[in-house]
Amino acid sequence: MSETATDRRAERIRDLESLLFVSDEPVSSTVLAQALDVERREADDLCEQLAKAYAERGAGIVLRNVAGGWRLTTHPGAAPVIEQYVLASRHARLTKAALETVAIVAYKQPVTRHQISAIRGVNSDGVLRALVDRGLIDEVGREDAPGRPMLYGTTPEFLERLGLPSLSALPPLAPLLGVPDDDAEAEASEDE
Amino acid sequence: MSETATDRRAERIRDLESLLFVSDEPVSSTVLAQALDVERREADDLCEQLAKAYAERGAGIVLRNVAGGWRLTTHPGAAPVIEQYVLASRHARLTKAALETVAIVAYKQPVTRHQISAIRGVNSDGVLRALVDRGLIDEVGREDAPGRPMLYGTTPEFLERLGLPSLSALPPLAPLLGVPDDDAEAEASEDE
Amino acid sequence: MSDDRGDVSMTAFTVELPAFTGPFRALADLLLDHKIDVCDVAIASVTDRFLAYSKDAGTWSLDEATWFLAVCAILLELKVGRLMPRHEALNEEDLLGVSPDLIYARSLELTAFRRVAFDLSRRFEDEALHHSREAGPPPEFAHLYPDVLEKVRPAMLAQLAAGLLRPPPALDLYHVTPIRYTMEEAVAAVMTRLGPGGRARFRELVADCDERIQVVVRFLALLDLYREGKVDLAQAETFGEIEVAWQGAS
Repeated sequence: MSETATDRRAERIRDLESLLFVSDEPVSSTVLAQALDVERREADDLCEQLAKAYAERGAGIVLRNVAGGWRLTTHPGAAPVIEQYVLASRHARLTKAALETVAIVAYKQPVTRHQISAIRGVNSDGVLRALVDRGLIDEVGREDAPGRPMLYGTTPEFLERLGLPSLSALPPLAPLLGVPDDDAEAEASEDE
Repeated sequence: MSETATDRRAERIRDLESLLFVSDEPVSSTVLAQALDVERREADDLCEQLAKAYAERGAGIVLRNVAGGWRLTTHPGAAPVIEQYVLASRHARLTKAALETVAIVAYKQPVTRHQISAIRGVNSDGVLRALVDRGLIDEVGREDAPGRPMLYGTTPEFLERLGLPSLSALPPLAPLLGVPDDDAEAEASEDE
Repeated sequence: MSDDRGDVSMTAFTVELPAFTGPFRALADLLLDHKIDVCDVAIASVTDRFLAYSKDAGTWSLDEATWFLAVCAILLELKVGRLMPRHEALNEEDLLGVSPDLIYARSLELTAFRRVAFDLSRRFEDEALHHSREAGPPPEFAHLYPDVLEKVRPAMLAQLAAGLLRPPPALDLYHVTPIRYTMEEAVAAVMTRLGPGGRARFRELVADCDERIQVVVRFLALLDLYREGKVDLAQAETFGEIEVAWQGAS
C-alpha cells in the first residue's frame, strides 16, 4: 500500500522532471498540476522535492522557482564550461526552434502565435517571447478575428542584422517550394 | 587526495550534465573532452556513469549515445505527459512505401533514385522527395556515370530519430536475406 | 555474317538527346543496366530518328529492325512501369529476360528490405517517446552572443521556411503530363467492349476516347492483356485495322 504510493510519487517526479526538461520557459504550478493530474499544492511539493534532490547530489541542473513558475537551469558552478562551449559552438547562436520561428515570421508576417505553432507542429510561445526579447520580432497589431489575437512581424533590427535593405530582399521562397521550379517555368514559357 | 579526486570527478559530471542540458544536438565525445579538459575516453566514461545514475534513480531524463554523440532526452515513460503538454507529437508516421525506401537507402547508400525504383519495382521519386523534405535522407553527391545521377544517403537526423549511435548499429541485413544465394557465398569466399 | 552487318548499322545509328548523345546501342545498354533513367529518354524522338535514319540508309536489315523494335518495346514497358501508379506487380527482370535465379534473388532482397523496414518502423515509434530539449542555453547566457543573427544567412531562413511551408508531396508525376486515366480503368473498358469470347477492332475499343492520352493508355492496357495471354492481336497490313480477340478463360 505504502510502497505503491511511493512508486506513484516517484513516477510523478519522473514525469515532472521530463516536463520541465523540455520546457523553454518557466512552468506555473497550475500548469504542472494539470499535466501531472495532481493538486497545485502537490505540484509545488514535487518541485521542491526534485529541487532538493538536485542540490543534494550536486547536479549540473538546478530547479528554481522564478517569476511565473518553475524552471530548470544550469548550475552556476558550471557557467565557465558552458560559456566556453557556447562561444566555441560553430552553430548559429539561435536554436533550431528559434531559427524556424523567425523564418516563419519573416515569410508569413503578419502572423499569429497560433499559426506559427500550427506550422511548426509544436507550441512556440516560449521561443516567440525570446525572439521578442531579443528585438528580432515584435507585436505589429491584432488580427480582426474572434479573440483578436496578436500579430507578429520582424523588426527593422532583424533586417539590419541580416544586412537586408527591406523584406522584399529576402530570397524568394517559390523556387525552394519545388512547385514552379526553373525548369517548369522554362518549359512553360517555351509553350507560349 | 583520493577525496579530492572524487570531488573533481563529481564536479566534472556536474559540468557535463550542465553542458548536455544546454545543447540542442548530440555532443560528440571529442567536443565533450575538450570542454571538460579530459581525454576522450574519460568523457565517454563520465557519460556512461551519468547515464547509469539516471537509470538507477528512474529519472525523467535519460542519456544515450545517438547519431555520433551524447544526448539527453526525456524518459519514454513520461511521453504521454509530454505529448499532452507540447501540443502535438511532432513527427507524422511514415508510410509503408517511405519505410521501405528509407530502409533501402540506409543499407545501400550512396544509392541513385533509379536503383531504388529498380529494387522496389515501382517509381519511388515522390516518396524519395518526401523523405528528403523530412530530413531523413539527403543528396550526398553524384554518381560518376552518364547523366551523373544524384546519389542519396541517410542524415544524422535519421540516426537520431532511430536512437542509433551510428549506421553500423543498424540491424544486419544478411540474416534476413534468408536463403543463401550462390553469388553472395562466392563473393564472401573471395573476400577471405 | 548478317548479325555483324546488323551490328555495324546499329552502331552507325546515333541519337541526340538531352540525357545522352551517341550510338543508340550504347544508350540501350545504359538504359537496361539502369545507368540512365528510362524516364529521361523520349522514346518517340528516338523512333522518329530511327525511321529517318532507315530511310536515308536506303537499306533495311530485318535483324536490325527487329532488334530496334524489341529494345523499344522493352523500354516502353519499363517506362510504363515507372510512370503508371500502382503497377506494383511489374518485374523488370521478366522483361529483360534475366535468369529466374536472379529474379528470385531480387525478390529475396526486397523481402529483406521490407522486414528491415518493419523493424525500423518499430524503432521510429519507440524513439518518438524520447523528447529532446531544444531550448538551448538558459537566458543567463544571453549576454554571450549579443548578435544572434551573426551566423545566419537569409538563404538559410529561406530554406527553413520552405521546409516548413512546403505542401505535402502528392503522387509524383512531375516529369509527365498529368495522366488522369489508369490502367485498371482502361483494362476494364477494353474487357467490357470485348465481352467474353468477343472480337473487336481497336478503332471500336477506343471510339469513346476523348483524348489522345486516353487512347494511349487503352492501347497499353491492350498490350498488357496480350502479355497475359488474355487477348490475341492481329493486323493484316501495315497501318491496317488491329483485330482484337478475347482469349481469356472466361
